[in-house]
Amino acid sequence: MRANDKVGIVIVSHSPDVARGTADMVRQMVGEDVPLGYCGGNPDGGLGTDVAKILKAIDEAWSEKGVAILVDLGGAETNSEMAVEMLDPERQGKVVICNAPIVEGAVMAATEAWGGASLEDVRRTAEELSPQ
Amino acid sequence: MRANDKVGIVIVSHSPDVARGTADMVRQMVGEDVPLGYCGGNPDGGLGTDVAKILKAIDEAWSEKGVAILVDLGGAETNSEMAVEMLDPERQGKVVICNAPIVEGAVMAATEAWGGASLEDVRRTAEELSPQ
Amino acid sequence: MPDLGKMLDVVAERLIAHAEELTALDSAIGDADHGLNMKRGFEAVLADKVNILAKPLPEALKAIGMTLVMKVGGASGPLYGTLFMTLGKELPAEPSLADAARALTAAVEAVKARGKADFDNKTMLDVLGPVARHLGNGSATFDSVRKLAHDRAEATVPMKAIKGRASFLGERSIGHMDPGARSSELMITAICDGLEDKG
Amino acid sequence: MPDLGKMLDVVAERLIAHAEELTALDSAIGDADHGLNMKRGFEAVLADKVNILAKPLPEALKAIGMTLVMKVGGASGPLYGTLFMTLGKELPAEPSLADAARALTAAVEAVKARGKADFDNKTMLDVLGPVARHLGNGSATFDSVRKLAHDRAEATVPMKAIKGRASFLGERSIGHMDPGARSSELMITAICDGLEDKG
Ligand SMILES: Nc1ncnc2c1ncn2[C@@H]1O[C@H](COP(=O)(O)OP(=O)(O)O)[C@@H](O)[C@H]1O
Ligand SMILES: Nc1ncnc2c1ncn2[C@@H]1O[C@H](COP(=O)(O)OP(=O)(O)O)[C@@H](O)[C@H]1O
Ligand SMILES: [Mg+2]
Ligand SMILES: [Mg+2]
Ligand SMILES: [Mg+2]
Ligand SMILES: [Mg+2]
Repeated sequence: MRANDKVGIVIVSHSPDVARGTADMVRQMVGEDVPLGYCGGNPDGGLGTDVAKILKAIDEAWSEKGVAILVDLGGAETNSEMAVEMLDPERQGKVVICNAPIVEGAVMAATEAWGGASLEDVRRTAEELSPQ
Repeated sequence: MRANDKVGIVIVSHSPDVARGTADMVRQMVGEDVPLGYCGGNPDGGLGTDVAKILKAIDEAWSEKGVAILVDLGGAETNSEMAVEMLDPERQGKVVICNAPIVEGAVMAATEAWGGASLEDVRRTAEELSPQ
Repeated sequence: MPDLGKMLDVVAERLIAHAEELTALDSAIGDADHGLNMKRGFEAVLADKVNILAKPLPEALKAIGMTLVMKVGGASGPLYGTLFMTLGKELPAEPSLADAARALTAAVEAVKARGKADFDNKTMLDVLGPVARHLGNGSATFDSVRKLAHDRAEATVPMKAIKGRASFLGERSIGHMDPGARSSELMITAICDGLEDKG
Repeated sequence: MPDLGKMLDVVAERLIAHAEELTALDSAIGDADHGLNMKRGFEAVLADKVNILAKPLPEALKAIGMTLVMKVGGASGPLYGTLFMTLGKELPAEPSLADAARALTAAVEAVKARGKADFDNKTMLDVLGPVARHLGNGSATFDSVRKLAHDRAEATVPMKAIKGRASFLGERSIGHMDPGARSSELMITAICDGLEDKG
């Protein structure tokens, strides 16, 4: 049940390193309590994104309370939207892509999720983020 | 001279992986034309920042046209400010810390720098960044 | 009916042959991967050709689109993927030219929605949109389509990019051809060449 | 004059002995590294002790501050570093209690500026500031300073964090002691203990 009482966070970067490092920073703030998935790199491993990896990351971070996706640049967003549309219809409504910076947004969103916030609140917190 | 006709970019993350991956994304956009330095991790290599590494990164990215620093969270900013104050006085005035998201800001700032923009314009471009 | 297997070969060959050129265009105003992305995508389509050709045309087009979505790795993946998937949704198994014009128009609208973009944003849409409209007016010839695709790709040179990575360059995106506009031109030209050779 | 070497030992020992507690506090409202950071910083200070003690007090304090700046690795590094460096700048070689009060007040202002923070933001400032003021009023005893430091650290529990990582938690930062307030209390208490033992 643990995985279901907090909103999950997904990190989708063009760079596998950025995705992994951001996940480390998130884990440092919220430990293992928040469901987390991350991915980066195109299907060959170069800079870019990969819909299959995004789907897997969403699965890893799955929570019935919802999943918030953080992306970096355009292609990561478009590929994430594509991935969301490929989910089962009943899952689709529980996934949002945040209009927020990837690193700062992921840390903020995860911190909010850790406190038990709703998907809408997690998203709002990430999106309100003005770089301090 | 190449290193002096474009503003340099420095990336300071809590995570060495985020710093490296962001630098890869910057290099993919602007190649080798923009002076670039990056660092992440505390003096033991864990998540955090290290003033000595920041000073080294500023040195690597040095340009007479100025250097724009992108940071992620609070400690990275405070340690970067500390590093800037340790520079030679005539260098200090040519370094700014951008109030912008680290990954998206670095890519935007570097793209602007690549076009030959001034330090003020590079900073403004990064800071105006509203996640698209 | 045109031979889909041959069309795929011609289009994939063309894009792969021009991969370096596309990457060079993307290097000027983007991240220097558009050729690599298209090559990866269309190599995957070729690798799946037997499977694709076993399907009726609409399903085959959807499979092509899905392969591009899964393999391209850049923004162009979901965009071209959406183009082909929408064509698959809109085309009957044995389409007329009018069917093709209508389906392409719908597919262009789907790409616009997917990319939250509009015409004159300096993207692939600036080739795909005019070609869809031209096919719809009934007087299109292979030559007129090729010429239009070519001209519309050229017409992206003076545009300022509003969408995609090139938009990061602002004014400095002006003076360069959009890589996605060029890959669209290459695809359309390859299809004309393949069909003409056939017919 | 108090023995700086002994003070350093007492402060470093105290912080290192409480590193796990500080990290646990930071785990509740931050990134679970404050104890590790302080330990790293003060181990580096101890490692540099011979060098530090060879200097006059003001220079020694600046060296301590610089070591913290270079070694702590978290936001607390430049903040405590600034505290010690400012003390070094403000204190004469043989300070009186009044000198200490004035210097600490200046150092607290410097930390505020460095962190762009104010009192009641739930930070180390909420211990350091009141202690500086208390030293200035002339009636301070070791016991009153220790008690004040303890009480002000406790007083951060109901505060909502406005600065530092704990501010990410918003309302949920309420109910936890600020780790930096606790490390400030530990330092101040250790100094009182060391001085009292001496005199
Ligand atoms: N939002 C968008 N709408 C329409 N087309 C777009 C959009 N973003 C990018 N493109 C097209 O995609 C091309 C870039 O593709 P590619 O280089 O493969 O992806 P990426 O930009 O992710 O590296 C651009 O030249 C442009 O034609
Ligand atoms: N802007 C600030 N101003 C004053 N004190 C701060 C500020 N940011 C953090 N602190 C103090 O530093 C402490 C955290 O230190 P530490 O955990 O070592 O650094 P980090 O937050 O970078 O991990 C907080 O508990 C708080 O007392
Ligand atoms: Mg590209
Ligand atoms: Mg790309
Ligand atoms: Mg901490
Ligand atoms: Mg930290």
